[in-house]
Amino acid sequence: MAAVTVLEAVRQTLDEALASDDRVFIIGEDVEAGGVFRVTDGLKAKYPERLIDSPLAESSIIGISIGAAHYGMRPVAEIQFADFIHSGFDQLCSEASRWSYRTNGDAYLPMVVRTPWGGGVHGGQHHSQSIEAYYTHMPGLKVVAPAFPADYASLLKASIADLNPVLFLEHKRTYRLMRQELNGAPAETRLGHARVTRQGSDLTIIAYGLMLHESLAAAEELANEGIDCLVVDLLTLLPLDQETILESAKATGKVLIVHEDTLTGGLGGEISALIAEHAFEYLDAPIRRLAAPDIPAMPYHHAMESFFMPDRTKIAAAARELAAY
Amino acid sequence: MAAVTVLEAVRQTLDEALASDDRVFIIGEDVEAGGVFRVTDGLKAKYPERLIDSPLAESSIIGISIGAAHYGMRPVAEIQFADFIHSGFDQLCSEASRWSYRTNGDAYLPMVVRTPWGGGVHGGQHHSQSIEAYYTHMPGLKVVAPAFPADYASLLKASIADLNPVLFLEHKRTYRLMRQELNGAPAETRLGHARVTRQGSDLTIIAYGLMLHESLAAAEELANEGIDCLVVDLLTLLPLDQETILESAKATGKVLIVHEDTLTGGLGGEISALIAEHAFEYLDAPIRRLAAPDIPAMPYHHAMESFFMPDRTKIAAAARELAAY
Amino acid sequence: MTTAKTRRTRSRQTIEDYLLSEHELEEMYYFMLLARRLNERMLALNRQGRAPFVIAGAGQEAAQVGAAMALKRGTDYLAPYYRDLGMNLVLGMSAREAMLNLLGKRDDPSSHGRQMPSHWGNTERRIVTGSSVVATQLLHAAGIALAAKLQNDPLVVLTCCGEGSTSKGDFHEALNFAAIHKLPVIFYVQNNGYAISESTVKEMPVPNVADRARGYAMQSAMVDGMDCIAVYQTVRPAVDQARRGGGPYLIEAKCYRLWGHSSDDDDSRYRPKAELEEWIKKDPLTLFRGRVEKDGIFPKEDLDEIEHRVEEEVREAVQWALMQPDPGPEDALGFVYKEAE
Amino acid sequence: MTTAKTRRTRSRQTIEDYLLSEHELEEMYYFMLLARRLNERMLALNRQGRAPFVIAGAGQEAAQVGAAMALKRGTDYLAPYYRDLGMNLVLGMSAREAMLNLLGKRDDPSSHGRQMPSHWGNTERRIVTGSSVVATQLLHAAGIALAAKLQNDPLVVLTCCGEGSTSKGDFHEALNFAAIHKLPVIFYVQNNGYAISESTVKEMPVPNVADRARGYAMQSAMVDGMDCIAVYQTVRPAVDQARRGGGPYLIEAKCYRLWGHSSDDDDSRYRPKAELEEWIKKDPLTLFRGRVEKDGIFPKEDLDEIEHRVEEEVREAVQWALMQPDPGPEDALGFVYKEAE
Ligand SMILES: Cc1ncc(C[n+]2csc(CCOP(=O)(O)OP(=O)(O)O)c2C)c(N)n1
Ligand SMILES: Cc1ncc(C[n+]2csc(CCOP(=O)(O)OP(=O)(O)O)c2C)c(N)n1
Ligand SMILES: [Mg+2]
Ligand SMILES: [Mg+2]
Repeated sequence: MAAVTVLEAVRQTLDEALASDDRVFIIGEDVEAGGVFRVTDGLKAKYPERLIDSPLAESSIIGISIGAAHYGMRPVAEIQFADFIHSGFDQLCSEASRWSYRTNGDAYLPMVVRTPWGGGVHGGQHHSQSIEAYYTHMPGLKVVAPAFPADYASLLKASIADLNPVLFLEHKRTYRLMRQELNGAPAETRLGHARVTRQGSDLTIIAYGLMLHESLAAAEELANEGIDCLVVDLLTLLPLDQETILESAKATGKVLIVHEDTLTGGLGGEISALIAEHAFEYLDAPIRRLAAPDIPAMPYHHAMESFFMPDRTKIAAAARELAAY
Repeated sequence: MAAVTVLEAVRQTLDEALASDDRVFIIGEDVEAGGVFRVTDGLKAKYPERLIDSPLAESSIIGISIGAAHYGMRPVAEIQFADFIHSGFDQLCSEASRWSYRTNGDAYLPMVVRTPWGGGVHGGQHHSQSIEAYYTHMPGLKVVAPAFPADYASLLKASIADLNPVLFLEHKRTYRLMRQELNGAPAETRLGHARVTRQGSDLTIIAYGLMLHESLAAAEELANEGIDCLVVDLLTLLPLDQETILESAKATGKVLIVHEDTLTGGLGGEISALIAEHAFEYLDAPIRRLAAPDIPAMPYHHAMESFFMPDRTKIAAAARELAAY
Repeated sequence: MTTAKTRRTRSRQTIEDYLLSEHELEEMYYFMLLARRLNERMLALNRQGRAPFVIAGAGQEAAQVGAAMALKRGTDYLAPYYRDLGMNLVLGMSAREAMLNLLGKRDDPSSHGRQMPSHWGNTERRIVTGSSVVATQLLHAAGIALAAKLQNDPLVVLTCCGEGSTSKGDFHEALNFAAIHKLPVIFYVQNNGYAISESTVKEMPVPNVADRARGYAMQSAMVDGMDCIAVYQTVRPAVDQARRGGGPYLIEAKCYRLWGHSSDDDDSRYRPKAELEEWIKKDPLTLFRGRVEKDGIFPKEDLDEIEHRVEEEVREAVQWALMQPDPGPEDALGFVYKEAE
Repeated sequence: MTTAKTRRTRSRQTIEDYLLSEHELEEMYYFMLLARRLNERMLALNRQGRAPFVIAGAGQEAAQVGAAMALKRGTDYLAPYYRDLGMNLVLGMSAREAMLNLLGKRDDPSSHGRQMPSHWGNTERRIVTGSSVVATQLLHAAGIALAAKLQNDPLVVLTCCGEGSTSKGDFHEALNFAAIHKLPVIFYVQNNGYAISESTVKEMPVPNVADRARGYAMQSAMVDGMDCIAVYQTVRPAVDQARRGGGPYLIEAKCYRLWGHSSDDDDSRYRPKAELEEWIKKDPLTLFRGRVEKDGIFPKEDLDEIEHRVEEEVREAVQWALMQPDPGPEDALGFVYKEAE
């Protein structure tokens, strides 16, 4: 089996899911033609009934998927860009995330909403957003954001198998970033579990998505300077793997949380708070957060875009400071 | 001038705004008849053109207000319950919060969205919600959540005068909770400023809305036990008054953050993270958060409702533990 | 209908110009009456301080019972809205369960006290759980219909809302999708003239909700929602046609809310008394009783007997329900996520 | 139209069966041509790697210029969508500014490089800032119209979107509100046959966008969007009527997207070549030139002269814009909140 990109891993996983379970179908804008990122390329020809182009209406894409999942199907909805999920917020928050809870488990929704997120692609304000902070505040929903091809494949499979609504976040910049052998490569098969991607003793970096790759690159650079970083790949953002987060924080006593989303109200706050409350005695330094500045969304021009996005250089700088504390 | 309830303070402030500026108008569901909480009672008769019943469509209430504010009006929109603002999320997130930023200040939106929030009224899952965590992650928006009648009046006035979109949160349970003389009572007139409502040396409690009242009650109780609590009323939730938060944390070295919203991803995480990063050296204990459990929303039955909501007893218990740390 | 056996059983033969049998007509009256009496007791309990909140269907019983009876019970899905007590009864909810739901009791099958009353749901009966957010269910209904179409499962989905809710974006997105894909959904709008205090002129630019169907080239119908028999005769053919692949339908039942919006509402603030009185004359129960009595389908005594049976059933249900266990505080936890068995 | 003075000025007298003067006809051609040539250069710059993203209006120039010319410049508002370069030019945007916007330059008046190209906004010209999220602007337009009505300000708001965007809930909520309140808004839908890869049959159950007006009892019209004169003659009366208090209008301009959806799109994946070729024959520029030439409004030389003038203007604008300063990193900050002066 050849090494695949994230894009290919997602496509293969969708193909396998469609092949093995006729309750699985894909619905979204332009999915029949392959979608704007070509993720669903070729699937319409193989599964003509089960690739469904929706009208341009996100609330309906999610609401229709809710109904179909309630019936017993396994819808995999695609929101063309994470930035356009906002008009489906109500269907996700008021309906999907509460379905099982409000019926005491009598009804439930085995559905997945896939969407490309993140910046660094000249996408400007509405093709670059990080949306995880809004959805990790929705008990009943699960939120997944992998970084490596093998994890994309195994966690998408797990998401489709899960009986609960899962928001599956695909970072655009990871689509073609690297290749991995799907068998052989470490792959997390359970939702709710983070991974220590790199062992280290001086400080802990917690990240996900594209920032996980940037963090690993920074860790390499710092290793040459004798700073030894432990790097955690969160993988699932809701529910959070508190155990791995706390153990990794305790292991080094210094924590740097990195995300591409803006700082205030971002997921980093929750992670920091968990550590400040449950690993306080182990801390040797303030808990640092490296995130985008508090502006509405990523600007278009590349100069401002790179100013907005954290990267290996900014991560290394923050880590150095923290190590020196 | 007689002492007024929060409800009366809000109504008076709206009345004064309508009287003093003909660009001010009120739009929302049932506002002409006074609204479901009777906040706008009597205003239709005084300002027939400027109280506008909207169709039952929240995205339009916000989108229409955006257009009117762009033109130069001063819309004060009412969302009947905070729980129903979700279908307006897109208009607030993608449009209102970015208007000034994306035009470099060429265009801007002097508009207010008022909405009753919070539980403890047998409102169940959809008439009890805390929504602040979603909206405090929207740079460009301002979010206000007072507790006392005088602050409701002064901050609503400031919100209407502000050139930016303001989400003005009115906790249902505070509507008739108490009376206050509007002149004389301490009133914060600036957005973005918190207040130390009670001085104390043993530990700091940070809260807002109904929980601020519960925290003050707990502080009284604890005072009798010789535990001296400093209580901060955040008042504005975005932008946060970091200085007051950090100074109050440093002053006691022990912090308890209280909110009615669910724990994970709640605003408490952000506040804790600020302290863990910028007041670390001053901390004598883990930063505690007291919040609702991570379930989708407040259950209806009173037994489960009171289990869900933090209150003076739970706050006092958490504070005792923290003081003893 | 426990005591039914003790009485002479009604013929199941369809009666000319009713398109319903004696048996069905009795059911019709029984369910309408049961819904009304339950609502009356619920409001009484609220006034006694024993039920924090009541939202009722008084005045809409004909619109609800007539439409629900057009469905195949156990096969077709219902995505109801908060006034649809009558529909839930037709689809199998008992008076006892209705009271458990009102009181938010531990064993309330809809939500075990987690949601406000009248937020029904029951997978076995194919009643779709709903929130308080209006119009979202229209999309869920379309989604179920899409699934059924994909699986060649010959079922129909009936979903309900009030006329005010047709202003929501989700109404548009649901009708648009259902029409494009020719799905077996009946969008059933109970137009009771008001959205809380707002009369229809503030809600819609068109005189009838049914007019909204034109923007989707969707079939539509209007019916006197106070006349249960007319409702059945209108909805039934639409359901049958949808089952045969004829596509969606928008049906508007013109009715009236005889009570306030909810137990918290004072409708005298916004509703002319005269208007109310006009509609009270068209009360669906009086209307139905009058017709079947006049046509001599049932002798008066039989109708009285049904009344007594219902009174008894309601009385018993209330007594029983009040004694049932409440949820404990910790029952607030659990089922946030569904675990695989 | 800098060099215009150097040439014999066109009569401003309205020509029979054009309802436009020579002067206006020249403007019309000029703006259509300027939009097309600018888009062509933009795409060229994209292919040269000097502009990351282009989304163009090629094929929709007639629909845009004809409609914008029906507005009172400086008085009426435009809430455009991302293809509306032609409209922006009519309302005063210069070729230079168009290029600053494409390149995200510091001095781009629309967003100073903060938004992707073609997200226009300019309060002085009454062009309303928009996001990438489709259909949200329809509500902003209705809101401006409501404000104008409250202030007795006799202006009209024209707002645009594509036919695919009419599936959004906001489309419904905007038309519903505008119709209820009889607001001076023109909902102008440029139906170019596709929403990216999706043809109209996947987007709507009705053959025409204009049919959607029926659900709101709203006046509507359809027009050949490739014929700029016909567009003007359709939109102008609707604008005048709205200004006089006649209420909103839904106008559908039938046109075609001659290029891919954007510089990132390969339309050969989903569009039959033959279809494209059919439409290329109806290119609005050829159509217009053919008519005015045939009718002898302008001699060929004059039209050629306009072409040269436009070529020159575009060439100069590109050269100039490329030299303009880029935003600095820190320019990402600021104006998150508007401060009172
Ligand atoms: C999205 C949303 N907004 C507001 C409300 C509050 N609310 C509850 S019922 C109602 C009126 C509904 O009117 P209609 O659809 O005509 O149904 P009716 O109650 O008249 O049967 C409103 C505004 C809600 N439940 N959901
Ligand atoms: C809410 C939303 N969803 C998805 C997109 C991505 N998108 C951009 S343009 C487009 C198609 C729009 O089609 P149409 O409305 O017909 O306008 P056209 O591009 O054809 O002129 C889509 C799906 C978006 N911009 N906004
Ligand atoms: Mg109604
Ligand atoms: Mg189109």
